[in-house]
Amino acid sequence: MFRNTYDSDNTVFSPQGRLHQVEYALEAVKQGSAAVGLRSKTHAILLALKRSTGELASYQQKMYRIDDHVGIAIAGLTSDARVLSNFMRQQAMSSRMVFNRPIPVNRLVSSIADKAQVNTQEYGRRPYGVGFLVIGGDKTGPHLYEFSPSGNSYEYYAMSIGARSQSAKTYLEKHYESFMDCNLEELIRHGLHALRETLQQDKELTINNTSIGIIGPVGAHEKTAHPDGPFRILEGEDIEVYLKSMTPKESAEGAPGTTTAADAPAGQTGPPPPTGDDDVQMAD
Amino acid sequence: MAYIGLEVGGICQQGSGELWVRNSSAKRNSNCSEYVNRTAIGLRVKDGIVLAVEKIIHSKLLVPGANRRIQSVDRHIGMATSGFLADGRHLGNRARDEASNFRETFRMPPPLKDVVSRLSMYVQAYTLYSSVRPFGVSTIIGSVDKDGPQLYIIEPSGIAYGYHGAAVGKGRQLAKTEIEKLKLVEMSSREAVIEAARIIYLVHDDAKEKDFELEMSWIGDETNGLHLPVPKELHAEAEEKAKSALETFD
Amino acid sequence: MPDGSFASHPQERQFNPYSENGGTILAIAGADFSVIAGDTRQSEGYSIQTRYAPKVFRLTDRAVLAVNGFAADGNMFVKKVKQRLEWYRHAHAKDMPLKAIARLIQTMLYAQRFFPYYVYNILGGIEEDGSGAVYSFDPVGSYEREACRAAGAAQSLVQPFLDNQIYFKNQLAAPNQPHPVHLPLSDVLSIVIDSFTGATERHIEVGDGLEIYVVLAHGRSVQGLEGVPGVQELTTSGEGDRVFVIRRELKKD
Amino acid sequence: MEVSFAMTGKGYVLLAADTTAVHSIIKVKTDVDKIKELSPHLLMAYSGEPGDTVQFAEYVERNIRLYQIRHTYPLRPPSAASWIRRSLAESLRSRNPYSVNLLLGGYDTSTYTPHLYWMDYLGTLVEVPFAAHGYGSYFALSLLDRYHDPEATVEEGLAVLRRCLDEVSKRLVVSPGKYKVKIVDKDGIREVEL
Amino acid sequence: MSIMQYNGGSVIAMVGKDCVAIASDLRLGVQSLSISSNFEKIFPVTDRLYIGLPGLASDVTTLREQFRYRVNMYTIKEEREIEPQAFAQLVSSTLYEKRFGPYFIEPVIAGMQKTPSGSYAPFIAATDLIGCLNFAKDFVVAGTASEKLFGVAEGLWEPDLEAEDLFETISQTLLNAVDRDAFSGWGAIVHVITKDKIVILSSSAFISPGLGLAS
Amino acid sequence: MTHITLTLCTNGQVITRIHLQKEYNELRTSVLALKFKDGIMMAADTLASYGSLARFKSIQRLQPVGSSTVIGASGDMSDFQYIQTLLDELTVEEFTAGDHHELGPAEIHEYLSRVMYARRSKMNPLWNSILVGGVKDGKSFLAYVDLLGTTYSASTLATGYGAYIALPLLRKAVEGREHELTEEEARKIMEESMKVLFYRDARSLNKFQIATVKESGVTISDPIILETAWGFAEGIRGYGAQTQ
Repeated sequence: MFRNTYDSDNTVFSPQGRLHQVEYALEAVKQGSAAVGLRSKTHAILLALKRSTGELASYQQKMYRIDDHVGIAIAGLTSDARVLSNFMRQQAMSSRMVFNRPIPVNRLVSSIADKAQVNTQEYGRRPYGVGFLVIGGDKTGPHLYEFSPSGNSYEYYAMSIGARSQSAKTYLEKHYESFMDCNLEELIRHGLHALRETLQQDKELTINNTSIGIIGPVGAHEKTAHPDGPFRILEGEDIEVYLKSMTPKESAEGAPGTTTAADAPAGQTGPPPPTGDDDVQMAD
Repeated sequence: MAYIGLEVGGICQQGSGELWVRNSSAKRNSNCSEYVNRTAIGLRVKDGIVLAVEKIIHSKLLVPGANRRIQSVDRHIGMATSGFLADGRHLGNRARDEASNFRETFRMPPPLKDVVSRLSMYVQAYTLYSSVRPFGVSTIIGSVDKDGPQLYIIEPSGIAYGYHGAAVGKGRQLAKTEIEKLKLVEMSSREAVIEAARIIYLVHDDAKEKDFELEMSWIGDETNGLHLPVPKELHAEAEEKAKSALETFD
Repeated sequence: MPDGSFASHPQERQFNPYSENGGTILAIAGADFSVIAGDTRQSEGYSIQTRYAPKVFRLTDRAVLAVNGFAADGNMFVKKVKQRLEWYRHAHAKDMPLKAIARLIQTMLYAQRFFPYYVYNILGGIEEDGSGAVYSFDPVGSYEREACRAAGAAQSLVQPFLDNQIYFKNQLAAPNQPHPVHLPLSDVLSIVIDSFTGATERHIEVGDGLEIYVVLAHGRSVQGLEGVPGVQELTTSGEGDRVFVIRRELKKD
Repeated sequence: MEVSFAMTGKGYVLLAADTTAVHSIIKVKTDVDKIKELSPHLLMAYSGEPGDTVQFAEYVERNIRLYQIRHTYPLRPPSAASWIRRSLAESLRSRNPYSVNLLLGGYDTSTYTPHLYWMDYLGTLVEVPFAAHGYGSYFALSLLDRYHDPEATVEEGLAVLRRCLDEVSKRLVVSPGKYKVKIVDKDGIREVEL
Repeated sequence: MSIMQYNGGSVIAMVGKDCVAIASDLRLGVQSLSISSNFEKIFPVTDRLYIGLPGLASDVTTLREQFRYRVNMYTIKEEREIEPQAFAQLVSSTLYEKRFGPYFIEPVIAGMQKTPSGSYAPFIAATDLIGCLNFAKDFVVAGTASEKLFGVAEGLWEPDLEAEDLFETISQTLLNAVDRDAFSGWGAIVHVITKDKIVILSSSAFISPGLGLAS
Repeated sequence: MTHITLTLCTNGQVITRIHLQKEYNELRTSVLALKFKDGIMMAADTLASYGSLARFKSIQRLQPVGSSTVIGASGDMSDFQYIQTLLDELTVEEFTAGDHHELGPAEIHEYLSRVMYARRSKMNPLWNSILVGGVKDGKSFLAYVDLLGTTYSASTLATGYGAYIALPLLRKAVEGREHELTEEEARKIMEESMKVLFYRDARSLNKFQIATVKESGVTISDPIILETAWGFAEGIRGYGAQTQ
């Protein structure tokens, strides 16, 4: 891998004013399998592609419940995700303990962003190697946030992270204006279409490799769940109905061709774009 | 790459003795649009303070108005940063802690100069050790305290000066020139909002850069001494005027 | 003081971190259901603080906890139990089984052995095998599984009545007709209501309102609940055990 | 520590009392007779506050005797018990109450039945098949629950009594060494050597 | 520990249809040690009137003798049997005489009161240890198991029980209450009084085996 | 006033005892509160006494917290002032978050309960009884918390002597009519109750404030001085020394 004089630790700026360690951390996120998040007026949902290391292995968990009103999808280092998601759960629980209120989602996201920032500034630490999509619901409706190892967090209408997420982003950018008035089923279909864009040529979404996380009122196909619509993760059989509702790829309306464009912007000095589904390595 | 030999972590000294920190922190403004926001200005006027930032919209999927860039430090103190967003939040948190500690100790709202002096010491400390890097942000911090409107810039080096008008970030030169034309001491907050909007619109390079969003806040009699976002109507009016001023400028 | 001063005769103000807030709770286990009930009066001394302060709490779709004693401790304890259950959900993606909750409660109570939560707990619900269960605890965590239990201010009024009506104590069974091991839900509900009206009649700290939680095992019909006025379902997921609450007025004098 | 036992059997009542006199931590005497013979068919084992015991026992003894002199026949056990109880009950609410516990065993020569009464310094009186006072009661009562037989012969009764005494000497830290045992039956009173 | 709990014991009385019942346990103890399982605390006053005296055992006997004396004097002076109403007043004033050094007894009274029409009406009453009278229409309780008795009685008792049913109700109430009281138990005795008959049943007659009651 | 005894020990032997005395400025009197149609109303007099000495006669015991909550305290004055600074800190934190997730009365009450309970668990209580009331998102809220961390809520509440003297009056006037009472009626009930309290509670003052919280916000009145008449006292017979 290309090495740079200014990339060995995160307490050094490059002459361009950049932090290479942080940028490498962002690459770790791009190595993780893709996750997509989007929202309507009533719902916020997450969709993620689960990876399996082989026939004998189970699929990696991609989504975590944080509280009744918050859930996340991750891309990157699972172990870092666990540390951060645990922290988020603690924050959520502490808010319930002290104020008996669900923690405001924006504050929760900021709290992990602040935590991540410290790791970009101090010697002896490394940035987290994981990015989150966070969905949450509060009295102002559903929300979607992206958190990244740089310590940044933004609220989006729709977003994708992870391997080949640019393709999904392209889909989302094309359609996001219509999301607002979608019902849950339509929203999920959009999400699946976007997620499908991140697949390698020969792969497809199955009930085994797809997770759907939802916040918002119970949908038509959901058998169980609370009327208030707390965060829930659908997997396996439960998502078959949604997968079946997808428009076949060839004829998918407006779906971009078979592009598998690299994620990294051209001309950027840094590691080469990811090429495969390899596990994230800390050093090559 | 002539400086490499001198670099030790965050402490980067040029032969001239000027801290390299400032240079490299300044550089970040011109590159890497992803984690940077461009220009931030602050105006200290007759009856208050106005802060304005040029927020780059790096994706059209962003929710407009949701990702606020100006932070409140206390009821009466606001701050805007230019540079790494995350570093800006770190500094904001620290500023809030400082303000809160002052309150706890003296049971009164902290005067801005105390917060600034504590905060600039903190920023400066991050230039001293190889174990940390300096903050990648320039900060404008403003308040209306017991001594009236106050406005400061805190540089990544830890240097802090008081200003009547302040500008940091990519468009600061042009912004400064524009601010210097204003009669700040006679200006009302309301007028300052209009001017601030105009300046941000002016310094934004339409041709080269992505879309941007204007974010403004103010403190003063209009807000009862609180640091609050500029109300929607005034914001819209200022934006409208800025746009039309831009046309005449062209 | 004759001169009206306090200075020469200062009051010693020793702080007592506990109080007693009255009220009574009880729980009865059926074959495939469990009933957990408590009155809603909260008092201190001879003052009624409020006529509605719940003492019975839904923990999961299969577990309901009743707490009685010092209200501040009780509320705090329930809150902590709920948070522990939330962590369990995070770790295992399912609700904690009833008997595990029972052990959890004993551990949490015993952890405070030398500054106890001054509360009597009764946990009711459905075990993993589908049977109705009641666990009762003392303030420092001693516990056992039982078929029925009363606790609180009117424990001594209610418990012997339950012995008689639930365990058939002192009743000779007719030849070849042994006493039933479990009673039907409708009978249990009548016994619960009778217990509380009785306790309300004879104990000043009991009254105002009654909350009866009913937990039904997965797949059990709602027989015994239909026709009961004001039943409200509290179940959160559709295919497990189910929780209901019935609210009743009690005398307010 | 003072210990006394009593039980009924077939046609008799058996009384046993330790023989120690204690002052502070010192055994002053080991041959004290704490079972008074109130009348030809009436025995009274007493224990309690030293001083009170002998004083009260003698007061009872004199009055029971007086009754016999006055009426030519002695009080039957139930009446004697009732009179003694009232003395204690009245004493209890007086300025200086007696602190004496009693076991009263007698044989009613008119009904040919043995009677045993347990009585304490409060004036509590109850007729019982067996009884005990002092720390011995905590050991003996459970044994007697198990082994007492109202139809037992004297030998059998003494065997049960021995069990009680053995248990006390085995388990009680401050057990007395010796006991005096007396029997009352239709033939009157006699002392038994264990 | 209160002196009221020194010896233990409980009494309950209930009203039925043209009948009353009064019942007690039979234990006598010294704190936690049981001395006797045959200590009666209910005594006849007349053929239609009983009094139960739970509390300090010494005062049980003292008061029983006191009441016997006073009732006898009443009978001699008035040349008639004392009625429950009057007796209740006698009990009350006897106890109140000792207001500042009371007998540690809380009497329970049950009987059939003669009415002006010549028939008999059920009568029950109870007092505290200084003679505060409580005339109840349903049931009265006293003794170490009084709370438990209240609880069970509240649940089991109903108006207008026939003598047989009243017997069952008072028995069940007493037994289940004393089973939860460390200071009461060891057998029981029940008196059912109608205008022309008194039925007395002691524990061995109706208690189911295996309850650990006195042998 | 309280005596604090510090005991110095070595190996279980008491070496010395130091007796300290803390003089408390007590907010000994009552706080009353009730719910009405549009929100909640709270009242407290302005007295802080020092034993039987009426030490401070214009202390404000009602305090707004944020824009939808008011708290009223009785008990120790310094402890209450500490609580006020805690809440001020909290509201600054909330303000600086600037995200429209303001703390409502329920959240403030929960927070106070945690603080009070935590302090009682350290055997170092904040010696107060506090009422918390407010309106947020169309819901009115009224609850109590004290030095033990005991909490409860009801449509009428009172601390101190008010719980004995005024609460029965409040309950009678309010219970069951929470949704009908107008602000004017509520105020009348409040003033009447405060008057009775002043007549009956020796350590109270005829000067009090009324706080009202409605959806529109918190208002705390200027001190109200009650007109009271004591002439009737002349005619009272049968109390105290005057028995004829």
